[in-house]
Amino acid sequence: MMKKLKVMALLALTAAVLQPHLAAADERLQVIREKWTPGTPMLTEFLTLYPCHSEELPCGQLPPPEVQKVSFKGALQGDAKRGEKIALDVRWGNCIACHSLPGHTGGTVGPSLADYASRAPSLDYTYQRIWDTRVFNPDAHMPLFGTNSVLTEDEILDVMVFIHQH
Amino acid sequence: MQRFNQSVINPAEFVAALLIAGSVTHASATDIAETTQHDYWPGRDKTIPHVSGDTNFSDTYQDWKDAAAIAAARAAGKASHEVNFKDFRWLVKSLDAELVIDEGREVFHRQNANGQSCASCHGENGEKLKGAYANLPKFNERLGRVVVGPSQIEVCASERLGQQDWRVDTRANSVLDMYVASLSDGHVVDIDVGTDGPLKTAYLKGRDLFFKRTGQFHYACASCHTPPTVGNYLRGQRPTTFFGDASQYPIYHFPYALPGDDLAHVFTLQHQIRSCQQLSRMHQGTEGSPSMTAIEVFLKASANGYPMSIPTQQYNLDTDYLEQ
Amino acid sequence: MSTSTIKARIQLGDHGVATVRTLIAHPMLIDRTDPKTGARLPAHFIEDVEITLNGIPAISLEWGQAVSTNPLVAFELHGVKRGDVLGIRWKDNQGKTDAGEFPVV
Amino acid sequence: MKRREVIRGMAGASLLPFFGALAGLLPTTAQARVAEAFEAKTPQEALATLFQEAQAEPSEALILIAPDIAENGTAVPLTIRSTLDNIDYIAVLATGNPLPLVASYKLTKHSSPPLSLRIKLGKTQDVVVVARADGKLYSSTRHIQVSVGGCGG
Repeated sequence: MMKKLKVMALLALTAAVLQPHLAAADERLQVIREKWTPGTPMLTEFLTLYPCHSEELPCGQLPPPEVQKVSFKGALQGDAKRGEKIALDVRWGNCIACHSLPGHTGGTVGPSLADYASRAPSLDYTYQRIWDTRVFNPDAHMPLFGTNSVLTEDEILDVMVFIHQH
Repeated sequence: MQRFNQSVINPAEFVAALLIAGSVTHASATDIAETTQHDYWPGRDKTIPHVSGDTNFSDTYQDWKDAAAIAAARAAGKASHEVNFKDFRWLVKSLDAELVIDEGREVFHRQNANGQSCASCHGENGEKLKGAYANLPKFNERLGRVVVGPSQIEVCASERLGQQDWRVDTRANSVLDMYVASLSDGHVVDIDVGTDGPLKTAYLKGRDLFFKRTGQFHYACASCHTPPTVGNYLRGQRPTTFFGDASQYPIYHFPYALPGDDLAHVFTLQHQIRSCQQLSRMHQGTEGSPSMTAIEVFLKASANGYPMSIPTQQYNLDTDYLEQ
Repeated sequence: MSTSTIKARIQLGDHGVATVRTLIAHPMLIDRTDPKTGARLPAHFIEDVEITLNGIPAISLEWGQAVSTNPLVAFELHGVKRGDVLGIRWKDNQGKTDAGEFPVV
Repeated sequence: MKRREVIRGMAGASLLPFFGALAGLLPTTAQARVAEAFEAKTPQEALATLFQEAQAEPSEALILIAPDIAENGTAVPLTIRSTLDNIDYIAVLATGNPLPLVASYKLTKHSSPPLSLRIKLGKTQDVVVVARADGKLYSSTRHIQVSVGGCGG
């Protein structure tokens, strides 16, 4: 009950200009995931939570999301199979759009990740790259998977496990 | 989660500043705009309102600026992706699109209760509209705003013919738009954005919007439509730069499902922008709205100096691009 | 040249060879279920296309449901000269049909 | 089946003169067999219905041009080229579709490849083209990845 109230309050606030900045990223993620199923088109009602082109809507004036710095602690554990599905699904992670992946030829916008494990990057680096790439390059093309609530932490972990496979 | 320790760089100051701006009673969007620093994709300053501006981006303009250049590039063995995918689209007229134009012609002659149709004012074969589309969008003095083709049709249909249901995002409007555009085939695009005025303002605004990072993915239109993304594979798509392409719109297109739409296989530039917004998880604008109009002004002016080519079709409906 | 549903473009080249590109306006619907109502929507597609040159069969096609909307037929036509007539006729699975004659110019 | 009735109806009426002309090229029962092949649920079944025992030999003389990655599964463009002479029949199969046989072409001395068409592909799969020339069967296969647009709307 409390949770429902919280969600309703949050949704009510989305009409306000500054709401996304008042809501913590994980709360926004929770709200999105209650109505949106990965693999289906993103619901338009959530897209006004991010900067937009409009002149009439408040989202047109939203500043860009703050850069979020994250670090990775502990061991890498997750579901590689699910990570693969997330990476290939055009309406989920869609990594394949820009990257080749272990076992899959993909787009050429980003570097190939087919042999990512052999490059042995640090987990911190990989996690940050996916969460908010702007820490390394403010002009990178990669979506802000964590900062902008595209993927959950678990989903990012699963993708990491998948791309670290040989 | 314990595994992750997230800290937000650049924290509350910005939000606090905005809180103050937002708490002002009746604060309009413009008030806040002045305090907002948007993220822009690089390259905004390199654009010019002429098709040759592509030299500053893909640097392939010399290979597709006209038919002779394309022939020379082909003779030199250059593949489509090496010339920014602009090497054949405007040369080959689409047979498929003639289906749409036929439908548009029928709408053009469709009479209202008083026996009036578009043809009543614009000529049996649209003679008075020849070349008009090469100068759209334009500033409509009476309305006091810049209008794109579909908006002009909507206004005209509603005011002159009493056709209230030919709105910008309807099938009747889209097919009519393509028919009217076909009357300007071969006319050189010329949008005057050099003279101070509403068109120039719209161009500059559209340019900003094209390069502004938005949406859940934090993409700008330019993220895909400038190098180094241009020519690379984005799944099955290979994007091209934004120079010149507006001269081929409305274009014959097998539409992606834009929810609730019946687009008759024609993409006006407004549909195209909306489709791109949807695919890159941006908020979809309202067709004909000031922001969407501004983006179209920017795109069309980036085709200045290039001949209109209607009807053409989406490049990947034939295998030609694979064989070049 | 066109009828209400058929468009054809015939480009006569050397040695009596022409490239033919034909387009038929047809929805070409597959057998499917309406996602909203769950009702079954029957397939509606062109099954046969017959193309003749001066009344003699040139190429005949049969299609299944997986041919795309507004189907395209493109092929090379041989033994053709100016003034010849290409006849195109289609029939769909609901018995609808259309035919047209297109002179080679 | 409804489809076959329709085709018989056509054959009995206006198409009769055509069959006179085609008789030298095709067995008289070919028309019915093609119709049956369109009902086949697997590519093997479709091929067996069309060609009985005859096996197609993969050949570089038959070229299928298609995108490796199709951006839009509802209209995948195909072009079939060939250096073979006397092709009298071509079949196009989408091996992963529920009804694999997509299109069947009967060619005469008045027609030849290149042939172009657009087909619907339900998912990533192999597309196979089989051509018959001088009584022999040749095939060409292409793997086509089906995706929607580049981004993840």
